[in-house]
Order: sequence, then structure tokens, then C-alpha cells
Amino acid sequence: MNSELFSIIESLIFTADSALSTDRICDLLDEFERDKIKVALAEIVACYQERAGGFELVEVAGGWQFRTRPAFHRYITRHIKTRASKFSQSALETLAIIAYRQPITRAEIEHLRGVDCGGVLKSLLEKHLVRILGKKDVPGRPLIYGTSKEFLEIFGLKDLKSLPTLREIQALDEQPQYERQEELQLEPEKAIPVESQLPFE
Amino acid sequence: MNSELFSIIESLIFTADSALSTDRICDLLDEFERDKIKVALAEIVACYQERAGGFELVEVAGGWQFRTRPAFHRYITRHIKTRASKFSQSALETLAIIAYRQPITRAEIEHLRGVDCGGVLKSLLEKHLVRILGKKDVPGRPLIYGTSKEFLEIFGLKDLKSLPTLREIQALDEQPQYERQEELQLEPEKAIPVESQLPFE
Amino acid sequence: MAVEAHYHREENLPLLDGFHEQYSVHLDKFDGPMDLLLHLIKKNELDICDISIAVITRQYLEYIKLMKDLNLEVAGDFLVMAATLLQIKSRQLLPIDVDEEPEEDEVDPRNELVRRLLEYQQYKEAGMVIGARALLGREVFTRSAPEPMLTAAQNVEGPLEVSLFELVDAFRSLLQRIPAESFHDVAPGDSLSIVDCINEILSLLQEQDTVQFDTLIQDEYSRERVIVTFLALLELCRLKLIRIFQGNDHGSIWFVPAVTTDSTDSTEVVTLHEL
Repeated sequence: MNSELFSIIESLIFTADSALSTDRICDLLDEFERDKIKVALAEIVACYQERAGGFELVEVAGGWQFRTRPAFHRYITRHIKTRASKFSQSALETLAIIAYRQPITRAEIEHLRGVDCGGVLKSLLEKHLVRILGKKDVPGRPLIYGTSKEFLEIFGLKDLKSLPTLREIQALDEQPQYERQEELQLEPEKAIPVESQLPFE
Repeated sequence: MNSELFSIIESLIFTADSALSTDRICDLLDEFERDKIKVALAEIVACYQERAGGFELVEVAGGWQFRTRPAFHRYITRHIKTRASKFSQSALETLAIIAYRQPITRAEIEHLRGVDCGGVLKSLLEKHLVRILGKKDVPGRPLIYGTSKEFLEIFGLKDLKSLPTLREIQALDEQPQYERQEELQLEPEKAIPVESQLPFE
Repeated sequence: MAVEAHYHREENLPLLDGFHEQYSVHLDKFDGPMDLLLHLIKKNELDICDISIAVITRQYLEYIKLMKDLNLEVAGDFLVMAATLLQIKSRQLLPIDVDEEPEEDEVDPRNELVRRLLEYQQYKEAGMVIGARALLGREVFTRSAPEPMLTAAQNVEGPLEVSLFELVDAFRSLLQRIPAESFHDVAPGDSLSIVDCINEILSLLQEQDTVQFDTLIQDEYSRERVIVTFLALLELCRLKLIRIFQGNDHGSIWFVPAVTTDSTDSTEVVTLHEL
């Protein structure tokens, strides 16, 4: 038997048409203490994990949402049309670069990928996975891009911190034969130590 | 721990956009026996009744649907305001015209859109996205509109200068130019000044 | 590029088969020069931090030649990389200048490329990891039945949700729809436009009550900037949106919004009824 708060929160999340943040739940249920709400949320998550039913409570894009478990998608797609299609390699690469390096300009993305990214960028904007954050304060004022809330929702990420860590960059720092130091001395404008480019470490 | 069929049925009902009849469930899951599906449905109903959470499985209008329990309806109605309201196309167009052509009069907006904009304009004013800048010094002294501070906040813009221009969006579609190497030269950190060595042209 | 290449590959299969094993890379596989380079490094089992530029450059150029032989359009990006490789190779061949600082001599010309390759490889891998996740709408689904209680109360407005791209796109599609003569100044050139300048002044006046002419042009002091700013001010003045003051002869020019916040509010009330 669950507490009343458990059930109230469950009903709130169940009926919301998008993920509900903890803050929002606390606002809505101002007669309950924040700490108790947090405990109840953890209880709901554990409860659905334990029963391993058709759906579970997950934290995505900074909010809570009930979602089906991936194992059942082949049954669900028998009556629900799939909305997302597979992403191309270039779309995924571009998304990854934007996700890890945001805010980033088109020129910076293209420098990393070595190819023109206008078309990919436009299609990511149209799919609402990427958004325009504003303009960079450098000559020419290029547009700067970042990932959107939809990006987190579609890829089922709690926040940008839960992006998979970039393993290789850490390995790179351990490589003694790679003489980055000298390169940095030569061209000071490049002197952004690799690790500082990782906003999530 | 529930049976797989239990979870599959649960996921089907959860994702359906209206109540699912037993017949429909049996059609969708034709690899399972009808009797077993019926047993599983009864199990799901019993399971939700027993746990007495925020919602339960009920049979309505000849079909199965998850419904919140009436006891919690007073909480559920609280979060209606969390529903993000989407812009209508006409509101978005009008807002775009005002943003890019301000200061602008209602007649000028209507000339561009070709339809009456009174209603849309009123709603944009009420949402504080648009504000009245003053009156134009022409016969009739029509009101002049511009965007507000709230407009900048919603779109996360530092100032009006940060609005992306049409040209910048159109540039995404443009074919990559062979002359791109010259662009690279402009930014010293990318300086691979090799355009003269191109052996292939 | 990938689609195009794939199409040609299908057509030219016999031709491809005749090529030496080294050339018969899958043309549809590469997302750009970096992707191709990574493939060549992997194929040759080279250490990414110690690649043999000679081997890689030769194979890279062979690949480009193959693309040309197959009448594929070689994207400029591939040529830029070819040039980069050749430049690195030529720098490696140059004799060390004894007069130069010794520490500069030690710099490996491959470093910049290696850094880019390592970084690219990371993002390529990260992209694959992200792409392998269960996606909403493909493997994972949310509840789609509308809650009857909420549907009934749908006219209550929540927070607005719209992206900047949608705004620009709405404007763009609008302009495409209407005849060309109905609007002007659609795509302002790189040069300063009066409209931009007006917008800039308007947004400044949202933050502060008075603005000095000099502050408008201090970031970018050019003849064009001064003229455009001045014209924008005149236009705003003509529209009675601002009032201009000058303390004394040759003194600073100040301007303030012609309508104070209070009077704007009262105007707004009136006009809401007018609408």
C-alpha cells in the first residue's frame, strides 16, 4: 500500500502531457514538503523498476514521465506509428558535436567534421533537436547553436550531464607521444586545453 | 514479477490513444491465446486495485483504459497550466513580421499578411510579447508596434540585434563553395593556408 | 554526397571490382574527409597519434582519383583535406633550418591534424552511442490518450513554447508567399541597415531611459555607422518614438523614449478596445 502522496504524484505525472519537473510538482503540491515529494518520487521509480511492467517512470529533460520499456516496442508499433526515424551518421555526428560543445557556431562544427554542415544543421533545426541560442560576440556575429529540450526528450536523457562521457579525450591526455604542449606554445590562439572543452567533466 | 504478456498488454493499453477492446488486443497479439490475454487483463486490473496508486485499469466504452482515480482529480486539475501553449501559425507570422519590421503599424502588418490581424495582435499584446511604441505621425495617427522585453526573454535573446536574419537561415541551404578555404584563412586558429597547393583543379 | 556516391557505386560495381583492393573502399561510407582519413588509419592499423603521412596521403589521393574516375563530384571539403595532407608531407620533407629556435623544430607538423582526428573520432563515437539509445517515438512511447479533464480546460494558457527557428521560418515562408513588390529590404546586405539600427536603439531603450548618441557608435566607429545611426534616429524621431536633446552646441546628443511607460500602459488599454 502506497502513501497518498505517492498516488497523488503518480496521478499528476500520469496525466501531464509532457515531463513534469520536480520543481513544478513541488509548486503544484505546495501543501507537501519538498523533501517528502522527492522521497515519494524515488519510491515510484523503484516501484516500477521492481514490477518490471509495460512502462516505467523515468527522468527526462529535467522532468518525470512515464514511458514504455524499450523491450516492447515491437508490440506497440503494431498499433502506434513510429514517429522518429533512424538518424544518419552525419546527423548524429553533428548532434554529438553540438551537444558536447554548445554553444557552437556552424564554422566550428564544420571545422571539426571537415565538411559543410548547412543542410544537416537545417534539418536538425526543423526537427527541433537543435536550436539557435543567439549570436556570438565576435566579428561577423555568427549564429550559435545548442541542443533543445526535444533532444533530451527524444534521446531519453535526464540532462546534458547524462550524455555519455567522451572516453577518448581522457585517453588522449595520457598519451605522452602526442606533443600538444609544444603546439600550444606555437599557436596561442589554439590554447584551449582539451579537457576544458568538455563542459561536463 | 509479472508475466511478459502482462507487461505487453500493459504497454499496449498505455500507449493507445483511446480505449482498447479485448478483441482489438487479441488481434494485435495474435501469437497469444485469447484466454491467456483475458486472464492477464484481469491480473492487471487486480494489480492496480491492490496497489491503489494514482491510476487504475478500467473497462470503459467496451475497451480498456488507464484512468486516474477520482480521489486525485482536484490535484490533477492544478497542472493544466503546465501545458505549453503552442503558437498558432498566424500568431507566429504576425510576431515574426513585428519582430523583423518594427516599428510597424497594424495596416502594414495586414498588408504583408493579407488578412485582418486585430485578433492576433490583441492576443500578442495580452501575452506581453508585443508592445505599443507610440503613434505614427500620419493621418489617422495609427499605433506603432514593436516587440517587448518578454519577447526577448521567451526566445532567449540578449537584444534585438541577436535575432537571426533571413539571410543567415537561407545560408544553411546554400551549396558549399570551393572557396571555403579562403574563409578558413580569416580565422587564424584554422589557418591551413594551402589553397595554392591544390593539385586537382 | 553519401547518397550520390551510393547511387554511382551501384551503377559502377563492375568498374569498382576491377580496382586494386586498396581502392575498393565503400564510397557511400564516408561522411567527409575526416571520416575517410579515420577509415584509412584503421585499415592500415596505424596509431592515430603517429600516422604515416606518406601512406595516408597516397591512399587518400587514390581515393579522390577513384571518385573522379567514377565521375563523382569531389566535394571541395575533400580537396581541402588533400591539400592539408600534402602540406604536412612537404613540411616533413623540409630540411631543418639550423637558425630556427630548436623548440620550434621539434613541433610535429602532424599535430594539428592528429588533434582534429582524435577529436572527430570522439564525436563520431559519441554520435553512435547516442544513436544507439532507445528513441522516443521509435522504441519508447509515452501515453497518448488525452486526459479528458485537461482537454476540457485546454483554453487555459500555459507557458509559451516556440523556438527562434520557427519564428524566422514563419517570416521566411510568409515572404515567399507574398508578391515581391509588397516588401522591401528583405535580405539586408552585409552592410549596416537602418532597420537593424532602429531595432538596436529600440532594444537599448527597453533597458535604459536615456541613451547617448556616442554610446551607439562607440563599438564600431566608422563613417557608415555614424550616418546609419543618425538616419535611424531621424526616422525614430519622425515616428515620434524618441525625443532628442543636446545640452549645448557641439555637446553630446541624448535621446529618450517619447512615450513613458505609464502613458504606454494607458494607450494600451484604449487600443485593446479599439482592436
